[in-house]
Amino acid sequence: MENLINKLQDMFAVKDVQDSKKNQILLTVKASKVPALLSFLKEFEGFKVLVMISSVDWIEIGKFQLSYIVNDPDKKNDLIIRAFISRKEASMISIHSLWGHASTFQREIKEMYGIDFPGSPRVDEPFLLEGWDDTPPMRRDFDTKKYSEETFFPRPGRESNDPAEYMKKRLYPDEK
Amino acid sequence: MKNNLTSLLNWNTNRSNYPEMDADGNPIIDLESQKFIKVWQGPNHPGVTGNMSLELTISGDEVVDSKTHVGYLHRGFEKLFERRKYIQCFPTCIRMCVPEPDTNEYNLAVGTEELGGIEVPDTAKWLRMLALEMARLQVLLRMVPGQAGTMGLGLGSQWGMYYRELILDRFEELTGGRIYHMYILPGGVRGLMPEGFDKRLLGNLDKIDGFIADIDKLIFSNAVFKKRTIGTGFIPNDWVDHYGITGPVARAAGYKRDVRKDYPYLFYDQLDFDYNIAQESDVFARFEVRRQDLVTTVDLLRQILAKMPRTGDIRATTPNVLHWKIPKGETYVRVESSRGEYGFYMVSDGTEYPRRINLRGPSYTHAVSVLEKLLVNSNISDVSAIMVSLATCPPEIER
Amino acid sequence: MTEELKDNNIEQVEDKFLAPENRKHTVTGPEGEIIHVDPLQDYYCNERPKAEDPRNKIVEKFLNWARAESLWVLGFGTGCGSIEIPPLLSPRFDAYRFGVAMRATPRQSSVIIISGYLAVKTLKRVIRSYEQMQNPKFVIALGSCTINGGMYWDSYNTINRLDYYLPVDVYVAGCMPRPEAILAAFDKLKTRIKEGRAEGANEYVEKFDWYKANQKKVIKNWNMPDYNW
Amino acid sequence: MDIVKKIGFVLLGLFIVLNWGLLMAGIMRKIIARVSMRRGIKIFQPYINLIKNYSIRSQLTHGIMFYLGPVFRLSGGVGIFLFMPMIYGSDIWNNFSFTGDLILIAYFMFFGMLGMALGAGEGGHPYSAIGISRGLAQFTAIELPLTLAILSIAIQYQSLSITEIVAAQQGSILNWTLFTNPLATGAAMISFLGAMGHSPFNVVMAPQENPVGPPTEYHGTFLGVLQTNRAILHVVEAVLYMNLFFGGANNWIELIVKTFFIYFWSVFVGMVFPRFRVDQSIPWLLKLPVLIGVAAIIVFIV
Repeated sequence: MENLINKLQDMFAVKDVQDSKKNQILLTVKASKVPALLSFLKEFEGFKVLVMISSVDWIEIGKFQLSYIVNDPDKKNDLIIRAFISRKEASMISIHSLWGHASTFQREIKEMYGIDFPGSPRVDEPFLLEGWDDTPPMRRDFDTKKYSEETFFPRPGRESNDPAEYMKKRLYPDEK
Repeated sequence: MKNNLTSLLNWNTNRSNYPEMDADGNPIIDLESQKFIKVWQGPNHPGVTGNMSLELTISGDEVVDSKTHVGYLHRGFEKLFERRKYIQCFPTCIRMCVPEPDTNEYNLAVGTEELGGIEVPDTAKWLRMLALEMARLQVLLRMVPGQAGTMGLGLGSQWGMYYRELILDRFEELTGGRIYHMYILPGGVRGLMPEGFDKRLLGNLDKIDGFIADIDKLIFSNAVFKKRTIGTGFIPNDWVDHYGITGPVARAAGYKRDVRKDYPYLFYDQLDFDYNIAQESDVFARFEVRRQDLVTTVDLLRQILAKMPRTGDIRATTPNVLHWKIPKGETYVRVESSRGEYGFYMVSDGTEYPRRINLRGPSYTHAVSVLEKLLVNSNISDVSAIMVSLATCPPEIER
Repeated sequence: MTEELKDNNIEQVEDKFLAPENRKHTVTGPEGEIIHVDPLQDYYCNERPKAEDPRNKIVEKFLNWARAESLWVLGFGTGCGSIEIPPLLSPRFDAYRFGVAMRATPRQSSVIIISGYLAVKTLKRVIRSYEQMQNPKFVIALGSCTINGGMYWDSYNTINRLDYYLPVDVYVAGCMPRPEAILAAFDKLKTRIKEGRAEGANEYVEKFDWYKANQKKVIKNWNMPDYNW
Repeated sequence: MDIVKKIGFVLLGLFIVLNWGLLMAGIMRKIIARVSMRRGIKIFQPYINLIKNYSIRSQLTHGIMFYLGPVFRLSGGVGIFLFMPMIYGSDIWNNFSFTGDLILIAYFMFFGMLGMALGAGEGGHPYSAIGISRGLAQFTAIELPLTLAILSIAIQYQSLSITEIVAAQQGSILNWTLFTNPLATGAAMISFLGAMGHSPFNVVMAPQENPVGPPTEYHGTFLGVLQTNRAILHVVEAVLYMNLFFGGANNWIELIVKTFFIYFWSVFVGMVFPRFRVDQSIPWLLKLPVLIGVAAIIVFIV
């Protein structure tokens, strides 16, 4: 593993390398280098399996994080590759040609975060939602509670009582 | 001339080049030409597992193009987690995969422990293993005879449901819940085994042995079942890595993929079991692998009951769960569910709310990208058999 | 002609989710005649539903007994509650004893079980299935999520109260309700039918506009005919 | 006056057959339930289902053929009944049986299916069209062994009249066609599996493979008519087999016992087999059962 990390540091300038646990390494790389890094790992280093593509919204710094988890089924190692892209006009290079199921992940991320993957198959078709015209729902600035209350006729619930005050009111109404 | 004659007599011709493909590999389908019909299977169709739909273009009885449509069960779990503290995530997260909820709680608990730096006591680990294996057993009891149920042999499923109820009874005894257990929490488990539990569980396992012998006779040696399944839904070897296929489906293709052996968690390295492998990679092979898994699971439960301590600490001390700030970090945790590798990618930003919990279920690849490819050139009657053989579980795709 | 074109344009601007083939358009016939096509109109059922009043009392009582003793359930698992439907029909609980059977098609079924939360995408299919069922028809709603949203009360994609979209006969609380609870719900439904109170289909017709308004508020992509009985 | 009496008895016979069909369906469902460790439905459940279906308030029809489909189907079932001698030796229970009734009945067995095809086609549901095309294709293959068996019997007894065939089997249990012509019986009993709509030949109505097939769109009274026909058809087809192969019946009790066991044969096989696909069932039916049927003919020609 260390050998590999050194190689990656030379070739792709990966930084921020951490051991998250045994056999699992986190690293950060520039977004433009992700496809090259992934195809290198796939072809030459035995990381044959793409476990998942995930995305995290760091609204505080105005960036989206894209995480590519790849797995080496023979040596049983995991790499979590992180890339940061700007939140405005978010777009990322598609890797659908490397793995067959990558396009599904990308389709979901496009729908949920609004990150575009130009060229990925069926990326513009809705995946989970139907007729969605609001902010992409997984963005941090989308308030699901507010949306639900405005749209779905919330049923008025019980009045919630603070138990301490309620007991006081019931048992010692005179006390101040 | 001779060629024409032989093709006339042979009704199992190779149809894989039909219909013609364009340059990008997409089939050329002209619905106006009246050669093709478009039919929808699902969401309201008994042959589709769960709430999902398949848009099939058929020509005669043959599927020439298929598209999966998911999202009928989308609840936005990953958004809801942003508004919930870690402990509040538990009741929500188990609903992500309904047939086998325990893997969800286990993943979330382990991820939280890894990020928060908590060590779990040994007894709790054994009890977690017990719960996970029981969960696997109850799923397999439904799924193995269910494969024959997709072809009209419902008798096995009825029997299987009876034995599944026995395991659900044991779950009720252990955890208080029938489907949703909420047994595995960060730091340990909720309770010890009740008195006499292991005796009753062992009794049930003996009965299940008898059930396995019964379905061997009913389904495995059934000529029509073999005729329907052998050679149906073949997955080529090179798809396994290219599509990230895991679990029994990969094992049926001859790949040794089992999270319990590859990345031993809990005390699986102390138990004696092996990869269950088949080579043929068709519906029958997957069914056979699952049946082997059923035998293995029964065996593992016996081993666990023999080895596990009956008393001891079951819960590590954690900070107050409502004010527990998990340190910043990222991790990917995985567990072997009955359908394959089941993983959580967890990102914590140092507050008491998770930043992101992303689920990667086996159905995500099996039922979307693989199923679409696999159905092409299959018979429309085999669609549900193939779908069940991939162990499709729509809620984990959509979350 | 310009009038009509304008109308069509307005329609298209309003329904931005409507698939292109489902929009109103005109087709030129083989002899040059112009045919207006509205794909979302079901030509067999292009009139508003009518309430079907019960017949005379004694006959209706007998028929209601038959309806109650033979409940054909639409096999549509809409949510997690559908995990408890197979056990319901298996040796331990055996709902067949009570005249419950599963049917695969909405035309033949009289009961629809909404098993748990409804995502917006499913709600659309449920409405369509419900409308295709024939009067009298009954709705059983399982789980807290159909009552007030339950666990998903703040989710952006699940509805909170089912009775705003369909007339519900029996609610079953819990997450998830045990099979015993579902059997009890069938029992309750039978009592309701025998007493002649389960007139959900007629209620749906009477408050049709209100139901449609609620449904259209949630389902922005209204890609189906307004009536399909 | 005679003809009025005759019609009265025919209607009474139809009533008995309908009731026995419904009861038999209930009993069979009960047996199936017991095998799968359940208690099962009430025996009178088919009656309740029938009443319920006739009491559905709203119906919609997709056109005239859709409306006529169940009517054709019912006339297929009733047609077989009309020309079928029910009880041997009884003047009143042999209905309108005549010398060539066997051919007419073989035609009526296909007739309902064709009517159903027209109706299901007009229903407009793609799965009904798929189901009915599967059904017709498979039913042709199912009819073939039966036709060969009937031919074999006709050659054996030198007659196309059911009454004469039954008469030839009287006397001893060893005179039954089952023992005198086992090959024809074998071919016909395999064909019976398909005719009854149980596994392994029920892909037409399979819920998993295509939801309920041809009757997908039928509801209410239409479905009630189809169910009525089903009850009648199951009994009269069993009666046909009873007459041809199992010595006929001398009274109603014998008829009930024999039809029960003949029908039970299809349930028994259906219980333990999954279903064939159409492209598997047709080649299968065209191989072994047809060969048996041809052998049955050759034996009697030579």
